[in-house]
Amino acid sequence: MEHILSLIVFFPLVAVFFGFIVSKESAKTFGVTVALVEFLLSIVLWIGFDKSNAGFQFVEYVPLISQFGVSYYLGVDGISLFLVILSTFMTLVSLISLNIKKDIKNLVITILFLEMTLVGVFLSLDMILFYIFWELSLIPMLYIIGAWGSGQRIYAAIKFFLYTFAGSALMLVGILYLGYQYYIATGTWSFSIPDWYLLVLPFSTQLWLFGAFFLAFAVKVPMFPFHTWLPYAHGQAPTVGSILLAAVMLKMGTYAFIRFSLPLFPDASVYFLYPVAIIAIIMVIYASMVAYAQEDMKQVIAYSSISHMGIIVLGTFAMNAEGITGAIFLMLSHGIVSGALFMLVGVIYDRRHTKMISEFGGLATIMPRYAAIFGVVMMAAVGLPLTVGFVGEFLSLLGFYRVNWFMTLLAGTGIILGAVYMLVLFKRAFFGKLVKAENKALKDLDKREFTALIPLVALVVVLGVYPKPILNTIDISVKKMIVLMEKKAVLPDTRELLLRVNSVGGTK
Amino acid sequence: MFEIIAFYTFSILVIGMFGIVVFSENVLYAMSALAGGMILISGFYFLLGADFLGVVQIIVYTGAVMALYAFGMMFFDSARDIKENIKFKKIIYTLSILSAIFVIFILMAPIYSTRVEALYPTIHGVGNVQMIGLILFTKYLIPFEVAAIMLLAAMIAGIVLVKVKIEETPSNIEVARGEK
Amino acid sequence: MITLTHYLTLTGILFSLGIVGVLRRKNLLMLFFSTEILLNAVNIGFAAVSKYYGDLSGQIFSFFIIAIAASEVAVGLGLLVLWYKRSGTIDLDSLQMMKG
Amino acid sequence: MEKYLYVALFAPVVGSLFSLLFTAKKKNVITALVTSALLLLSFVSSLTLMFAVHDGLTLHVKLMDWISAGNLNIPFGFMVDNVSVIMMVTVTLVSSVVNIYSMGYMMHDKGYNRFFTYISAFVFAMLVLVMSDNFVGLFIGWEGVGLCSYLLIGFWYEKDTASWAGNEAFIMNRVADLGMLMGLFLIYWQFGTFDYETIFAHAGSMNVSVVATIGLLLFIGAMGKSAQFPFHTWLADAMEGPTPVSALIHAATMVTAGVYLVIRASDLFSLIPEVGHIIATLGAFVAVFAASMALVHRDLKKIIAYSTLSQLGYMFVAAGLGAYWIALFHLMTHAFFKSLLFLGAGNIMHAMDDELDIKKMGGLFKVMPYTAILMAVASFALCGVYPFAGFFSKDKILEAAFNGSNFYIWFALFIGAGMTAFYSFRLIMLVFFGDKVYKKLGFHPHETYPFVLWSLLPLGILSTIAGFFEKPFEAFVTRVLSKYEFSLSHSTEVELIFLTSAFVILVIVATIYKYYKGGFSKQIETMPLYILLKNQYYIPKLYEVAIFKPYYVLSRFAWKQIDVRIIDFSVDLIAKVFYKSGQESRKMQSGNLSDMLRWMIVGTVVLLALAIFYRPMM
Repeated sequence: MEHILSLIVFFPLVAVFFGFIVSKESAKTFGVTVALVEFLLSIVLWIGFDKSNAGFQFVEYVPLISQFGVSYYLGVDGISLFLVILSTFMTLVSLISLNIKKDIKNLVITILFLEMTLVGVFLSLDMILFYIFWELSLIPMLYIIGAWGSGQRIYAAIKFFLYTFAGSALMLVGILYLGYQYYIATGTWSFSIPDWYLLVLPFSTQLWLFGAFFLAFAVKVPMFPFHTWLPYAHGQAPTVGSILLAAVMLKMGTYAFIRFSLPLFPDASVYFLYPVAIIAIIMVIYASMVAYAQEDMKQVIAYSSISHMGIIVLGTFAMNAEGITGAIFLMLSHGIVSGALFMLVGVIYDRRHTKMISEFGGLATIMPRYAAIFGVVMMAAVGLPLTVGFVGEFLSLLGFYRVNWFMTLLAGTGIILGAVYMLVLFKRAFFGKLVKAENKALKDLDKREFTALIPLVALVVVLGVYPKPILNTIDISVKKMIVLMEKKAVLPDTRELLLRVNSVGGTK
Repeated sequence: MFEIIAFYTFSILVIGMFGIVVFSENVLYAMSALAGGMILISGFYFLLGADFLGVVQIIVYTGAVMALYAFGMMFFDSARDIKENIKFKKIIYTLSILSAIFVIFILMAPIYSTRVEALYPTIHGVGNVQMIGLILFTKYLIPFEVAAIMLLAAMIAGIVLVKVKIEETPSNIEVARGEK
Repeated sequence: MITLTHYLTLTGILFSLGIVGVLRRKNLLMLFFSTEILLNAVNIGFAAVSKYYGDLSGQIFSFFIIAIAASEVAVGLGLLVLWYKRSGTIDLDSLQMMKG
Repeated sequence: MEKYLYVALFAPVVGSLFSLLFTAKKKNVITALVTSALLLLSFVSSLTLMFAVHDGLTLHVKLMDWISAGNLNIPFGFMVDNVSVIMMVTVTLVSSVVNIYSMGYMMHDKGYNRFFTYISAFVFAMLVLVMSDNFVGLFIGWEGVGLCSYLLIGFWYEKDTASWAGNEAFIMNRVADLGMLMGLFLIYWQFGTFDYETIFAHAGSMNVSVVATIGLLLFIGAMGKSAQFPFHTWLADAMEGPTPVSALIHAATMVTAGVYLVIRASDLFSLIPEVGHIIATLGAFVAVFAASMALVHRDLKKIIAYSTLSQLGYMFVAAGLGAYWIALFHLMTHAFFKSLLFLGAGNIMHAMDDELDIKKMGGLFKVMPYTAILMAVASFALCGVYPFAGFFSKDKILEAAFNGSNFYIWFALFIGAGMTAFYSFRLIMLVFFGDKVYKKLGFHPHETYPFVLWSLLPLGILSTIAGFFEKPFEAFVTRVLSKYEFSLSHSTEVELIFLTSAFVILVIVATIYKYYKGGFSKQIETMPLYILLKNQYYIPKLYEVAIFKPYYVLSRFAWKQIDVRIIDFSVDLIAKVFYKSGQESRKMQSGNLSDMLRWMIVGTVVLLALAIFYRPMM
């Protein structure tokens, strides 16, 4: 168990090299096997994880460039643990669902490489290492969209790449500056996050650094108005790309908010609380409206992702354990749900080679199983209690209520508007009479699709009914982080707000 | 007094000569003016006490370089007037003058701001050629050798470039032209 | 009294003359002439600084520059001959192959 | 006793999962039998629990923790007390009857197995709603019944109107649920828990305005679920679902959840009589408003739906005025007679090949006498004629209104009672008596299966006699709920009862007489008031024009104009600027040496200028 984190990060990379030798026919089997092993490794990590320990565990530290404090530093805590498991799980599921024939070997290799970078992002405790993984993750996704996409794939791929890349360029400056600040404060260089956590920064510095990091994360999330790359990327990406993009890659942004922005710049985070919350609310409402107007199924889900990410951001900036824990849980649940939804759209796209809603109608008659699974996942997307979607949404909104009730009300309209676009989509695609001749011969789900979808549906229900083990583990780390924020805050206002939102009772 | 007269005379002459080089439309005039200018420049070197440099200037430029140009000119058969269509005259002059001013400014800036310590001070009583020899064969020995190799390489390159082509038959030249 | 400033002014005038040549000349041979002017202008500057500061490095540099000018002429003329044989002209406007 | 609780709660879910296995298969009677048996089992357990509760038991179980984060801890906790057990018994009883009834009604439907899955799932959700011991548990059931309602309204999904109505119901409920969620959030941040007992115990020490806000927000949720104005339109449209569903969900159980919420949180609401007053006023308004729409409607089910709305208004009046036990009592009796009415309507539809227009029926008494009798019983109960169940519960509500000196509320209810009498017997007369219009239209009605009629019998009996349990019921539930003290003198009480009964009976007789004589002339249909009522006060149209369409237009605008034209355009613009500048600067690379030299000099000049004039701020 000592080097399990390195194992988890680099196992897919090692597998990638073997992947070049594997024959074309067995490429998918190879990919699934590797992803399965990787998933089991992450489960082993969970089993070995000490649930009562809020700090970083399984820490591995090897100095790389010691005079500048750059090191190979991995660790996992309650916040990142489940995101790692989500990454490995969604990779596994997306590989199972894979049915692209073209260049399958290269695709599998690309996906495994992507898995390495995603896991690396969540496990890195060194900022330089984090940045490397963060940027590396763009490359496989660029290939997936650009090489296996449809329509304007090159445009979409380049847009995706440049957009996110430009966003993170400023972050690099921020990282270097923060490293320099650390050097000034302590006399030694360090880029390790636990070291940085101890660094108390003056308010003005925090503001600038928050801004620099914010842009990178906001593009990744994606926050309004930096979201336009997402519909294109999803629109052109193959199913597997969309699944990984929506389920895991978007979470990198919100994870980074929780991991960096809040504990490193507590005062700036509180200072920018309302602007960020307003953006989040715009995301929720605006994206829901745009989703409602879409004609393409996949775009509906793409915009719904933006809407849900808005609630995650809101929960994050609730600054209390309820909200942040809820936001992290919502990341997991949105990963599962959006992954499942994209997979479901992929199912119908494989059969009809179109995603336009108007091309369908009455599918419930011909594909009842498909409709049932779609229905369950849709209900989770809408946030019905006892599905996985409810827990996170409820906690996020609950948490933010303490900050501002009116904004919560506005963001809460998301649950109405979410129901509107999802139900209308469901009605138009599945209900009504089966009119189109092309649809009459459609086959219901086959074995491959079932194996990929059943675990997701099972998780939707199981985690909806019994989220407690996950919530507890997250919660303990989140509480520790909030205590840290409170300690580090330099302004009395910040401390006051943190105290207020983290306590129950009293009048408004 | 003599120095002042000599300086101004040389200056006016050199500027005049180079003016002809730059503005003349006849290659022959230009080349002759260039040769003249080169010799006159050596006058500055003598004025400045750089005897060795003056000698080298005359030998190398007027002797070797100008001879090469003369041969080249004969080769190109460009004794006739050259028609050049020159655009953007204003830009050219502005740019030139600006750059010249800036260069001078830069050159002067360190001199007037801080005193420069002489690395290889001239020693009174020792001749200029002697001093140069001393420095060239001690401190600058390697650059000197490298310069020698460079000259050798340039010589070989010049020979190779021109010679091979001369051996070509006129028809080959025609073909080569056609290819372009 | 002739000071360093005089020399440097002269250098500047010659240098700008050289640049004018470089900029306005279209005939390659003339262009070479202009570059010679540039080099010589700088040489004077070096020699002058060398004299007024009693440092021989300037002269040494001038010396090397003369060496470089010589090799440049040798190689440059060789190439020029080559080009002339190819295209029949040494006009600058005929050299457009590097168009981006 | 805990095992009874678990049996009562989980028997339906077992049934639902069992028939879920068959949903994709052909019709299978086993699903119906198994689910019916399990629902009956649940009913029996509930009944057992009721007797146990009667003997003084209050069950409180905690299944497991559900959500815990920060200071929050929400368990799956269930509670059986005097109030919830009444609901349990009512729900399981009606649902058992409906389930058995549906075996006949859904006999030839291809979604047979699916139907029973949904019904059992609904019962489970409803039981979670009533048995939960905390607000979030209630919210689970709340959303769960909403989901089942959505699925069952849109049960015949091939019909566009059905799936539309399902969506409308779900979304409208969601709007109200947002209010309720806000209420829940406020509760949490004030009390630090969602547990009923803790909250009610501490509510008294809270700031009244906070409690009032909580009350109002919770009531918004209740308005959605109980289809109170302005959320009422979904209930009429929900009649697109199969009739047993209308009987179970949209009459007897789910729509009363809002009333149940107010009763459940009576300890909160009794602290804030002003909010209670608002509730009562709105209830009185809806009682008349909905009844007025029922007066002219020709759709058999919609008439009953509006009648349900109106009766829900009555319940809210009682709940708002603090007469919680009366509200609960009316809720229970209403569940019996309204489901009976709906199921009778189902029989008629079955007989008339799903025809709903009551003007196309008439004289059906001869063909289906048993249905006619049952529906007449239900109508009498609905109108509140002695000795039927409605008399006891409804008159108590009027009394309570009078008692609190809310005379305008009383008057509204009084008028509402008259309207109820009119539309009920208009329906009875048009359907069962008069000309046999159906014969001209070529229908061949027939009485339904005997077992279906037998299954309705318990409801018929209860509609008749339930009223006589008034006193024991009061004693039973007021152990938990606060008592309601009548300050009226006995004589006033008697006078009131007499007045209302006389009025109602008068209206009934007049209606019967009028329709016996051939009914109203066609001319009445051109009256503005008639048209207004017929179009449901143009409210659905208003929603369509003012909300649905603008929302769609706005959404299209947001996508096509804002997203594509502004945001994406400006992003692409940035890219284009770079691209264009690259294209333009390519021209510099003309390949001409003089040009290059010129640029070189420009660069040199710029750099030199920088070197000279730029002074770094160090």
